[in-house]
Amino acid sequence: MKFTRRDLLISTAGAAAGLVLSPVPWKLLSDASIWTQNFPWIPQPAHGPVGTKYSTCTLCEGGCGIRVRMAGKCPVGVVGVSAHPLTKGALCPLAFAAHQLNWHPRRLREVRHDGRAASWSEALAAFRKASSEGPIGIVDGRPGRAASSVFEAFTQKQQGSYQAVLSAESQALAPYADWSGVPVASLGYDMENARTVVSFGAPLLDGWGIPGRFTHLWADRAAGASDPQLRLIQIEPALSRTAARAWQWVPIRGGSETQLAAGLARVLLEERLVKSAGPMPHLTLDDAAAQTGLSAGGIRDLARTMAENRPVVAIAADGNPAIAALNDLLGAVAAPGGIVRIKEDTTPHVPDAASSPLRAMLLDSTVPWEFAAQADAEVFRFAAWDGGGNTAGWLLPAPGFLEELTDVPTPPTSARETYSVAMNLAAPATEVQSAAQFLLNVDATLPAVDKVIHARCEGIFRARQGTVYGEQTLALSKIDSAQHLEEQLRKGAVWMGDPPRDGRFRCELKEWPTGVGVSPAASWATAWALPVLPALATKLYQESTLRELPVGRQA
Amino acid sequence: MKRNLLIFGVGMALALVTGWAAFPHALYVRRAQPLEFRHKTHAEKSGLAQCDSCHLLGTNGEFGGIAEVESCAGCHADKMGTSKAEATLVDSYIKPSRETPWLVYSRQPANVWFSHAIHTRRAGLACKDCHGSMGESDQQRIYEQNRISGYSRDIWGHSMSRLERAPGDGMKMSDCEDCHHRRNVEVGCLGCHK
Amino acid sequence: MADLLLIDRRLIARGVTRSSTLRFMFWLVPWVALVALGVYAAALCLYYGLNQTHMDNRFAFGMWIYLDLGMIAMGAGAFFTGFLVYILKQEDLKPILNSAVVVGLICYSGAVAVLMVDVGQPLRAWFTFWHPNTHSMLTEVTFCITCYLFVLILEYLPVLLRNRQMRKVPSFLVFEYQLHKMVPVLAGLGAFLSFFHQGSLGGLYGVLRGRPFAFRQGFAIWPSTFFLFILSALAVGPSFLMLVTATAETLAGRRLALPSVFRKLGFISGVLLGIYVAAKAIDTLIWLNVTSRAVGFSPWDFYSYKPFGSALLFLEIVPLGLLPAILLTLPMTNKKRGWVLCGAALACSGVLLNRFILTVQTLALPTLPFDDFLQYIPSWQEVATFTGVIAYGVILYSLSYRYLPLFGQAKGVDKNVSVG
Amino acid sequence: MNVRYGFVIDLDRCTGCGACMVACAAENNVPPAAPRATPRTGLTPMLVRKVSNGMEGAARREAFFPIACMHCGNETPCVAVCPQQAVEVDKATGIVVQMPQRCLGCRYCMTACPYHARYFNWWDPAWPAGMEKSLNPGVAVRMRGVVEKCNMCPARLHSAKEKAAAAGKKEIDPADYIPACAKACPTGAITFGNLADKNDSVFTAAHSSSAFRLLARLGTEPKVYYKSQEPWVRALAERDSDHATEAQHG
Repeated sequence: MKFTRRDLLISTAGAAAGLVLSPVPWKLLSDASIWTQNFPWIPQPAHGPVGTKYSTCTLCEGGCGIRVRMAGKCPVGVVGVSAHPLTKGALCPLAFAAHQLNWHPRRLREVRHDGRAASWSEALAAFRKASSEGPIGIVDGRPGRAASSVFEAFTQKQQGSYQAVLSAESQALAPYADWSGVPVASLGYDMENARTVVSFGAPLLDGWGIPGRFTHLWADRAAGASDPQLRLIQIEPALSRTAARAWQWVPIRGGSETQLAAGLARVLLEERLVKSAGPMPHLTLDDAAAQTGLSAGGIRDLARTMAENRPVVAIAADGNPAIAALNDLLGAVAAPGGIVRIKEDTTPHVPDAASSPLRAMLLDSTVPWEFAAQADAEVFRFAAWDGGGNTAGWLLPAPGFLEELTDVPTPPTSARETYSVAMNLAAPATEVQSAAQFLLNVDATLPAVDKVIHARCEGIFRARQGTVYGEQTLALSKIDSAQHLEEQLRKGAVWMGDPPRDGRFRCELKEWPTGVGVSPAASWATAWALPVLPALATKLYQESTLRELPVGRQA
Repeated sequence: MKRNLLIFGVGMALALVTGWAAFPHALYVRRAQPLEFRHKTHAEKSGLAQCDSCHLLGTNGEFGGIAEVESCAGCHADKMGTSKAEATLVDSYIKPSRETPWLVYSRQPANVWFSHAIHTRRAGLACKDCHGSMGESDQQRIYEQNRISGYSRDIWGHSMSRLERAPGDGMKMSDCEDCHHRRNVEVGCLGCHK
Repeated sequence: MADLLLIDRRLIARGVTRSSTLRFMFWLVPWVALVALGVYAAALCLYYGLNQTHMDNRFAFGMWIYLDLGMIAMGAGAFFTGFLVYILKQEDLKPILNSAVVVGLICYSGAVAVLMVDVGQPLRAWFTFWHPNTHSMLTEVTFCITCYLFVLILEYLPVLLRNRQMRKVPSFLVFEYQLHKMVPVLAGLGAFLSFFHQGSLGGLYGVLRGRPFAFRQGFAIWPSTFFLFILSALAVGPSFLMLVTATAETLAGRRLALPSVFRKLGFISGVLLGIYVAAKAIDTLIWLNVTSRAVGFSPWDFYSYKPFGSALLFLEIVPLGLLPAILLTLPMTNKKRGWVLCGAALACSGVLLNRFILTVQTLALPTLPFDDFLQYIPSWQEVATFTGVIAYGVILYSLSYRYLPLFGQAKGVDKNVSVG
Repeated sequence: MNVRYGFVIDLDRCTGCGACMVACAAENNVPPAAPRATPRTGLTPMLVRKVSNGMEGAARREAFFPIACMHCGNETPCVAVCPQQAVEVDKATGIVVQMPQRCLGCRYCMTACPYHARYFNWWDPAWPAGMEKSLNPGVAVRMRGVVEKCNMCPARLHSAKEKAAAAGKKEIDPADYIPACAKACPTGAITFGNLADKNDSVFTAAHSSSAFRLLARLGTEPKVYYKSQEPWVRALAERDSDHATEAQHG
């Protein structure tokens, strides 16, 4: 019996019929679609239980309370803490994706020297050599931390210089410090008691100061009301987010804030709308009107509105002294609803002195990436993220978000003194060192960050005042030991001091200042010192038209 | 004509044998567990008779799944016997504090949300209602993984036709649905998917 | 090469004359190239995902859905002619029936192929059969298109089996004979399925409550577009068949169908088009005055965006609706081949425009008060896939024409040779 | 108890910061933009849109509309059109649920949605190397070629349910289930709650005189309410035709 071509056809037909009755086509169809539901190239989230930790955000000086979801040693989510006394649960948009930052493609993962890979020991040797040869300058982007004490201790011993780069918010307080001798860190805005807030381009509703503090206040007392409890007047050339939501928007010509302040002062003095008799600005009202692009009547109305709805405070976007002088004239200095002193005992304010030429400079990771170091110094730049176009000789990988133990002192603009601690919750993927740790490797006699934090906790405990906001809200007097306080802070609690018993201070102002303010950067990026943004920020500037990518920042 | 029928039948039979016998064998890849673990021994000798002695349920209801190596170290900090598995456990996992890469028979895909708390506490199901007699097993079965979908064979079940199913053998969506229908529990897509 | 020539010659039916193998191959080259490009573009879309297209979240349907709707409307000639011949016993249309089946098959298979590229997860498309949502117009579309495609393949088989080589296999002859007996049943089934398919394609947009430009009230579960689509497809199906036949005649250089066929098809097309235009006009008036106003949309807002002005609505209804209806039905013009073809072309353009307005303008128009009017320009991948499908149609039709008996042997039909 | 979850969004409180958008994406494992993604091909289940009164100069006013799925409760446009039941209205909660693992990516639901609140995964989801470790374990990552949208943060509902079950309770604690956008809103503009509960604050807010819904006249009963005291915002939203022409945003 021969197997013919015809037989082949028939048996194939039989096989086809058999196949349909077998699981093969159906199971394959099913598995193929299951395969599409679990494409192997798609990342899978971690498996297993998730825990929660409390901490303080360290991305900027704002000191917002955060609740972090942790899968093992990895943060998998960040939200605000509604019990936090300053932020009441608010966070800036970037913080919600901050846990992704440690995996940013621009994350620095190795020591680099002149663009080439190097090692920590080489960096250490180079720094030791430099410090034996001449003075070292240390630049700190966030003064007042435990690490700042380490920096100061080092520079004192080494006869180098310690320099702090102030944020725009701190700069705005500098004129008061210069005129009164109260240091910037001891000054704040008492906006909770103000009836009118006049912002000269400061992005009050967009990341200014402590994100969440003013936005909450505004939302509760101003939003949507035609005759609100709190009047927000935004003076700004463009219709910014803050201007759009303000009670009144005053569009002025770019860079004419100084002239407007002078014009307002002139109206206030001429019409005797203020009690004090401060120095009269030289600028006439008509000139002020011409230079700001407003009408004289408009300036006059604005001045009257300010005078009629007191307490009023003017807020500058930068260190513009004319706006500080305006506050002084309005009686907003050392008064409820104005510029207030938040603590008594601090070393007096000393204006920066010019330092001698430096052999080398160490830039802490908190220093803005754009900071220009002294040209001929050897630069040791700590950074967790590479902003590109690096000019520093040494680029040293610093701990990223939640990867280092650090403390968070009172954020600028706060009306109350605060203190909190951020723990190293996440494990860094590669070897990183903070600048303070690096200095300790150079000189083991320096105080360690955890020791400084311990000492500060003891200091706060000894003062016996203020409140601790943690799992529960506790008056400090109810806490039995410094140890206990430190434990609470390490678990994410925040201590807030009481207002000082004597908050008086005076500004000595002989003549109306004429300094010109720097053009303000009125956006969320003002406080954002990091050169990179979290990956999900693309939702805001690429996948929608809500915002623009801030200049100089990397996606 | 008879001959034609015969040839047709032979072709069909060949396809049926291939489809029902050879195909499942080819579809699944067999993998051994990293360690030899005996539920029975642990239940009988160590007094860990309750499933939740090791498979913990957290305070908020989150299920711990297979115990972390840390809890194994409670007893196995040092080798408790001379077996090869014991040596592997202590040397490869407990000492370096590395999690054991168990192959989980009942592992559901990432898009499934299953709450042990709801099923055991609220519905009062016993572990063996879904997992079968896993806890009494003396030896671990070989783990079979679908080459295409990557799922454990336990999800489809060992019977290709899915006609014979036992608790723990067959954990597809339709199995969940069947049980929910029987108990008149309606949860919608959101009830089980994430 | 010699083999190819031999094969080609052997496949051509005895007694008919077809162009030389070489000439035919030259004719095919550009179309094959287009198909190859289309396959490449489709492969890009399947491999990298639909980011290869210029569709987006607002323009979630693009050129392909337009192609789908347009092709299905044009392919309506297949079921309608079958219906006319087998159910209404219009035997004189029988000579063009095979051609109609091929046109239908091309349109439907092309549409299905493009849909498989258009969906994001083709491997899961079978879920529609396993977990169907019976309320969805798209479920109706999917079931009908799949079943009708199957019917079309069955209808095409007898034509295929009448190829010279196929006829040599005796069992094929038996099969063909059996199949042939089924053809009236298939025609009926096809008419039913296609009827619903055309309708549900119209319903696809008519049910979109969220798109006031497309939303229509209707009868039972079907919006008015359901019926308008059926009517318009019935009307242009024969028109498109005439255009295809006329094109084939030009290319082949001979008459393939009797003038009476053209006259009859033209008249049917014209009458139906007239009914369609009237219905469409009434529907538009109801929509403008009732449906759209009820949901807070001033209808003329829809036409305030250029280039989609109200001129388009006029164009669709009068020059591309009423005019061809008149041209096709008036005895004076119906008798003249030129006028009939002109009318057919206008009618087809009108229905294509209607499908364009429904697919593209609907999505371009804003719905939220702060939406923008949007533009969408297809990517080369979309265009290439589109043209690939068209080229596939040309090839399949050319091959079918060359090797299969597409046109019945009617008296007076010229048998001279030329391209084909 | 009958539960109908919904949002009330006070537009007067919205500063357009975008925290809701980022928090939503982080919670739901929405991938960052593909390099070629644009506002029209992005994935923003919560999207804040800027609108203006159309004026220029000092008279110009702007406001922000956070737009997510409106969870339509009547004739839900997307549910009716999906050919394979990948969308359903959850009976217990009223949440309109999109199941990406069932979806075939035909995008018919996207054409059906008048709010453009549905998004297609045009690209494979991708994170920079290592960043997958920061994904939320409670949410499955979607694959390319499927539609996704706001499902009201089901992972949070799951945790709340599980917590309740562990404590032996039948009902969840409302404080345990707040979607990411509402939780993230720094001004409290977005509030979330049970619209069917007369004692819930969103019930009162949704029934206040300043509350309205977008495209309410389509009759789909959306469960996202907006509030504003500003006349121009209301005129724009309610498509007052006199206002609409001058409020055409640029």
